[in-house]
Amino acid sequence: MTLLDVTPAPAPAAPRPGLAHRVRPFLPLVALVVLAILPYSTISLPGIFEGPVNSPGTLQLLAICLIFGGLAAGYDLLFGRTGMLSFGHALYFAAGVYGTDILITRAGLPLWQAALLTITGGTILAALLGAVALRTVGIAFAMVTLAFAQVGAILVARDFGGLTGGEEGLPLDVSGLPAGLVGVTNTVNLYWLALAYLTLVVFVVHRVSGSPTGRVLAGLRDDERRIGVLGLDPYRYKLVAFTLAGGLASTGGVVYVLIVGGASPHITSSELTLSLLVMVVLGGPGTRWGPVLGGVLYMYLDHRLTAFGTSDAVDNLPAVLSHPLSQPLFVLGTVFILAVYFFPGGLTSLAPRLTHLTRALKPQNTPR
Amino acid sequence: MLATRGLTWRIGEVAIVDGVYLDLAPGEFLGVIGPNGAGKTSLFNLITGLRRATEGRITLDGQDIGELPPHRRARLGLGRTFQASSVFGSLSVRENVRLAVQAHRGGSMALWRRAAADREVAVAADAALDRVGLAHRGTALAGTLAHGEKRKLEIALLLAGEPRVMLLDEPMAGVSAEDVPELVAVIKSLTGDSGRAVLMVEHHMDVILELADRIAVMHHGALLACDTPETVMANPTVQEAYLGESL
Amino acid sequence: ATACGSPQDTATGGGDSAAPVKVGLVYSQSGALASYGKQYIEGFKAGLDFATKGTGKVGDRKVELTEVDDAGDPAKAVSAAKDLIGKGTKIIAGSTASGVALQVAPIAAQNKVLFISGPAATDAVTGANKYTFRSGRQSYQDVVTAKSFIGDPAGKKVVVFAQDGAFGDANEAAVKTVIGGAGATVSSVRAPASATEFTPFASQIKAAKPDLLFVAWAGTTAPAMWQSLDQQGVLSSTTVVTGLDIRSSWPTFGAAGTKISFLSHYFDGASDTEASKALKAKVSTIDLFHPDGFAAAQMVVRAVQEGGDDVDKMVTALEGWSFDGVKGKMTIRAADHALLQPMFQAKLTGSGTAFTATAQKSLTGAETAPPAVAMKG
Amino acid sequence: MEPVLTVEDLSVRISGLHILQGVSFTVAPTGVTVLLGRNGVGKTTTLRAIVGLTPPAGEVRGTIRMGAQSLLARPTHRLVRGGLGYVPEDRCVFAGLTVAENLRLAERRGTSPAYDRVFALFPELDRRGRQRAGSLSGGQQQMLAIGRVLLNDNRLLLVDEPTKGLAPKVVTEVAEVLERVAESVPVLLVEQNLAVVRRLARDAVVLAAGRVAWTGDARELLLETALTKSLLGVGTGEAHRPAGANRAPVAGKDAH
Amino acid sequence: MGTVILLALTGLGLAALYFLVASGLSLVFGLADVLNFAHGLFLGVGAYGTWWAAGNLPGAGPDGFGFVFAVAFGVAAGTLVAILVELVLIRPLYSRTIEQVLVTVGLSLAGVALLQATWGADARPFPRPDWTRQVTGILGAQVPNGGLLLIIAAVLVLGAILAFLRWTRYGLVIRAGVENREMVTALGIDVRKAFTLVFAIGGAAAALAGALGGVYFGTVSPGQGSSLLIFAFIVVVIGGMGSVVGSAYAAVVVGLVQQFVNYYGTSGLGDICVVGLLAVVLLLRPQGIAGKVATA
Ligand SMILES: Nc1ncnc2c1ncn2[C@@H]1O[C@H](COP(=O)(O)OP(=O)(O)OP(=O)(O)O)[C@@H](O)[C@H]1O
Ligand SMILES: Nc1ncnc2c1ncn2[C@@H]1O[C@H](COP(=O)(O)OP(=O)(O)OP(=O)(O)O)[C@@H](O)[C@H]1O
Ligand SMILES: [Mg+2]
Ligand SMILES: [Mg+2]
Repeated sequence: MTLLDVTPAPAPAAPRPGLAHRVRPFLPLVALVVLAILPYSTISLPGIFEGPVNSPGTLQLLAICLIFGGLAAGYDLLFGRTGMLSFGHALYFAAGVYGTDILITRAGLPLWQAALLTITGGTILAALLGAVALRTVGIAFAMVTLAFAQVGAILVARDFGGLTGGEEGLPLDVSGLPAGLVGVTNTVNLYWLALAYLTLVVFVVHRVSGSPTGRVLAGLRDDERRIGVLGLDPYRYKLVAFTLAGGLASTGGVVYVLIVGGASPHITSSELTLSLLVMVVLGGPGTRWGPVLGGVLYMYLDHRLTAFGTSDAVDNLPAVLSHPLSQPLFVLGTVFILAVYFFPGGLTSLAPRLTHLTRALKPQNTPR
Repeated sequence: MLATRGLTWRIGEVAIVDGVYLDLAPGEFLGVIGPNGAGKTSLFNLITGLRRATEGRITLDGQDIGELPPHRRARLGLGRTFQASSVFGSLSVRENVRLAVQAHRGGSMALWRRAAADREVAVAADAALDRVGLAHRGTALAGTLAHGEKRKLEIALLLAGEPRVMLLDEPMAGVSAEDVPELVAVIKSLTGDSGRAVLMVEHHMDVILELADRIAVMHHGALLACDTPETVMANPTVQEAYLGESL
Repeated sequence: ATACGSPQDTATGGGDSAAPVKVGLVYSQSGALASYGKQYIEGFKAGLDFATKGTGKVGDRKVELTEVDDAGDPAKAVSAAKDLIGKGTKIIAGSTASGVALQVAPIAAQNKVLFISGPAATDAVTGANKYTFRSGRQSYQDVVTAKSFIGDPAGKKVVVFAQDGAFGDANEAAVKTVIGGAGATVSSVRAPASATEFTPFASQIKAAKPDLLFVAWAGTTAPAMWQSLDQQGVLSSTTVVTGLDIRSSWPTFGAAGTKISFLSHYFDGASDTEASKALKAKVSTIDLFHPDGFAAAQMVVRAVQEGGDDVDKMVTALEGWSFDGVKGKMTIRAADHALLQPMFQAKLTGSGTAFTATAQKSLTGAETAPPAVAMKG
Repeated sequence: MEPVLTVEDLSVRISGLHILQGVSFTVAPTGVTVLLGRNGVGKTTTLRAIVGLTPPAGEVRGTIRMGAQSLLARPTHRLVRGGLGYVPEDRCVFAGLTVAENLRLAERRGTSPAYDRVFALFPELDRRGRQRAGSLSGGQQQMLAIGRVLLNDNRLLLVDEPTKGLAPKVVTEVAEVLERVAESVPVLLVEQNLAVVRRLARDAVVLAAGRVAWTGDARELLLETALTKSLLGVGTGEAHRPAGANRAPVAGKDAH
Repeated sequence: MGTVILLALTGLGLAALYFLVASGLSLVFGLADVLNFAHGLFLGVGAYGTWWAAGNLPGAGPDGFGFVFAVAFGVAAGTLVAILVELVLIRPLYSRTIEQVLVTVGLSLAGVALLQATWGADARPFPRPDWTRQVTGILGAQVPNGGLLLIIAAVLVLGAILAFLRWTRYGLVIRAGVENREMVTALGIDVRKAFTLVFAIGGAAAALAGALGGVYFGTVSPGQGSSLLIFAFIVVVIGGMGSVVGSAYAAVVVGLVQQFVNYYGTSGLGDICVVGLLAVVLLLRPQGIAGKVATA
């Protein structure tokens, strides 16, 4: 199945020495600092956000975007870096969301205990299901993971013992939570939490893919048989990647449930995994920043398009246009299709192409 | 060292590999020849575990390895190349070899250490690249190499694993005439030292004759003969079944 | 404006007596429940007009509506609610889907703003917290209405046919308390919400030979379900009761339509009140969820009139308040904010695609009152 | 005699790499023209450019003409239907189809397929008609790949390393086949086996580092030990000398 | 006895529906190598096409020949959309498999939203002949006619597709093109036509499933396609990708398991069993029931 031939974006060209080169490693740090102090700014970006950057609505939106940036980066560990196409990643995220919610709301555990138990549980779940699913490869693997996730979705919908709230979802009982995480005025703390999660995931994924194990994962992506003949057990390495990604996803779930204040069955659907795939591809699989960018952008559009769809500008168009445009999913789907066409290799592949362009436009003063 | 006892692989009723008894002594170089479709690659697949034999046993140093998965066999010192090059296309040439070195060093599961910082691995990898003459291509993506270069990289990957038994499946296929002697020398240098045994399938008779201590001839999955090159070449059945009239 | 500020800034609601009253409406404009949402907002606007006598103002203050689409997704609704609250909105109404209502309600309590849930029928909204009210009916009221179809339930056999999940659970539980509590034996047949083939369930029900079959079903598979019940002869062998959904779904009952006894929240012509006339003048044909929006607007106006900008005062003003809504006399029970309201029995007549509903009987708010629950938060 | 194929100033770039840099040569209307050169000089790339199979990331410049007709920018299937047969380097048989189906697929519309010709050359293909091509051995697959092209009449055949991985006996057979084929159709052949080259080739084109290093009579090339040595890095003798003894003087292999 | 027969026959009706969706999916998926998430859209177009035609097209209607005509219109519409999708969206991306899948994901989002924008989110009553609402008594079981109609259609479609693949040159081209598109071109064949054809067939089968599914369910709604799609995927995978016969077997197994377990077990167990079945089949036989054994 050629579906798994993920061609990674070409390795970045050998960096040119100079100032830009020396500054580059620090850029992520700069970005982190900027994001961290963003809530202190009252700049309004009309059209981009509803209110000033530090308004709760904007921070909430940003927090959700950051969470999904992190989720996409974690998913990329499977998809972009190891070449495993999982259709069931939403399950581990949902395990994090529902696990935390149930432990806090139904069992009354304090947050830190609930979080710890959930992350451990989510990781173990990923390890167990991964151990079974990884006995298959390629599309079969995709389908087994999809099936497991589907069972998760059915269980949540079945609402055994009234634990999950079925299709109505389960609002989080905030009475036992630290005060700093409750209430609209504290949205900024949730934002920082989301930022911390994103940073964690990016850092982990970066370290892992640069580690000896990461090298094996990259090898697996290209030729699994070869890895076996070299004396490495492909199964073990894939399981490590799968478990790690699952653990990262359930951690994301813990943060997400705090931000949204509840669990709803949307997040168990295979559509969520599909959106993760969309995010990764939108950004650029196998790259450091691509999946993050893709996740942030996707979630941003997903939330903002509902506002766009009901805006006057759209309503005033003739019906043939305004009806479809008022369907957020229509706009999102269309944007996505266009993105696949116009940024193959993802958003991150735009950067080298842009430098290419600027270099081509610059007059050549040094004859070669 | 490596021995097969009545190794057989059937698909349906057809025996692709048919009761092969082979013995490979330490330090020995055994060439395998035979017409296309004789079952040479299939034999390699059975020995390395990519396929499970339907009958017969495979032992390495007396230990039965017939039930082990490929990577366990590799860890016991069994290395091979593929008839159709199979390298890690999206990694650079150097990373390819480093991966092989790393695998040989015990398959680290480290998630947090920086792989690039491992000097020993890097040195060993560069040495392997040097030996096959690919050092200058270190940064190229393996997927973009020309065919011949991939063959060399295959051998470098094998070298990196320092196997005790090497199975080479047509290493010269598609290698330009100029590079053949070079590769022959590389392969030769692998065998002399440390009692390493080699099993090599090759259609270039001159290469086989130059390297092999003994030659095994396969035909229709069975071992037709296994003897010194002179005896084998003189064998009329072999002449007829394999060599045909010379150009 | 400066470019620096505190990360915990929120706009303050204008204390100015002439400043407009901000009301946030978070409901489904897109997604699966978009048509419920549409009825809700039409009803709301008509209700606002009615309650402010066409001025759109409470006292001197204009009511300024901000509509936000939640697409039926609680996460989006929560974001929208936080955004509105951050901008100083003190009143939020809407919530087409139960999941949305349940997750927005705590936000309202945490931030002390008034939340008036809309069509969401889940019982759990009642008594959710001090700041949460509802402007529609709840599942329990449906079931009480269903009970009225069998006279004395003692010794009767009742079967609940419902989907898996919270909606089905709630209905099953309600039937057990309401009808089972009155002496009937209640059993249930449950089907997965995703099922598309209902023949096995239909024959299970047939085999059970109930005196009353209560069907709680929502979603696009309903017509297939009805057809199976009809084909297996369930509809002709027993009394079958279910809730009457929005008008556009009526034709999908097909031949089954005339064989079912309906309990109804509302349909055009169920009542003849001042409010219903005012509503009908605006929307021509009243549908299931118009009254919910209408009542929400009436409650908003009342809250602002009595409470000004003080949310606690708004709550006090609403608790125990009775008013004349589209359905008739509505009362907000102080203890748990349940909205006591009339319910209806209905029959469909006609065939094919042209059904008309006629009221058989109407039950008062007191008759259908759900048991009071303790306020949870 | 008018050449059947003219390649002028052919340049191919693949994702930034300049793989061919102004290659010009012609293919005579009869006999075998052999394209020689070491691994990676761009022989395969040249053939693929002619038949229009440069990868999507690639860029082709220059002229390729068959007679008076330009081949550039025409879709591959048109070129092939117009009589350009191509046997790829990696055989590319359809693993999931049977041998017979592989052959049937190669029939071109409007011409009658010459099954007798193919089966006479490769009786194995007739016998194994119902076997799936993926389970054929390497050599059998090569026969199938050649057989597929020989099913039709061609104006020009492009054949990339047909003897790679074949047993000596089969190499001889393939060489004989090509020799016979070349009596009626001109062939542009890429080949590493000098014995085959010596037997077949009339003209030779030698590539080095993406450029043409030598063109002329093949026999002349093979007779001139010095020439072969400098261009291909080997003497014409059969035996291989010990490695390192004959490192090639051809420079600039890795210039790009 | 009556119950068992009823369950078996309705289970087969469900199986037939799954098969109609899965057959096109399997073809496109196994042969053109595109995991087509937009397949549900073709189904929706078929259903809405039929619905629209019966109400608006002169000559078409809910009964007799008019109904056949309406279904034909729906199938034609589905086929046309499939062809357009292939030509406009998929074709420019050949050899970029991942992107193709992604485009179909985008299309499935946008397409369903478009149907919803045009005809609303609510279910519409589906026009159909009266006899499809009736039941036929078979050995004491009251079997819905709509289900029987589905079974007949599925058998016909199965036969037609198999004949096409086995006996036509295009069938051969399609099978070869899957493996190596470039090489098919190098044999002088315009492989793009073949893939368009695959989409057309898939689209037609899906649209037929949509139309007959509408008859069976009695309604049409925008999300109908996507909810069937997940079971169709399961069927395709259990059956082995690209194997139409495998899909048929798998559909029967899935339909029957679902029906019987839902009756005799507790609700929801049927779905879980089907999913469990998928996992078991894949673990034991990753290539599916009738899938080809991958060659090394
Ligand atoms: N798709 C590609 N992307 C980048 N580089 C490529 C690609 N294909 C070929 N090359 C490069 O082009 C050069 C020429 O390759 P080509 O396959 O034409 O060589 P060749 O002469 O046929 O070699 P061989 O004798 O080994 O088959 C090589 O250096 C190779 O790395
Ligand atoms: N999976 C399979 N199914 C059916 N037949 C197979 C399979 N694998 C190999 N064969 C058959 O087994 C025989 C031996 O194949 P093998 O690849 O081992 O030959 P070989 O000796 O390596 O030939 P070559 O020198 O041409 O590479 C061939 O006839 C081939 O068709
Ligand atoms: Mg072989
Ligand atoms: Mg080549």
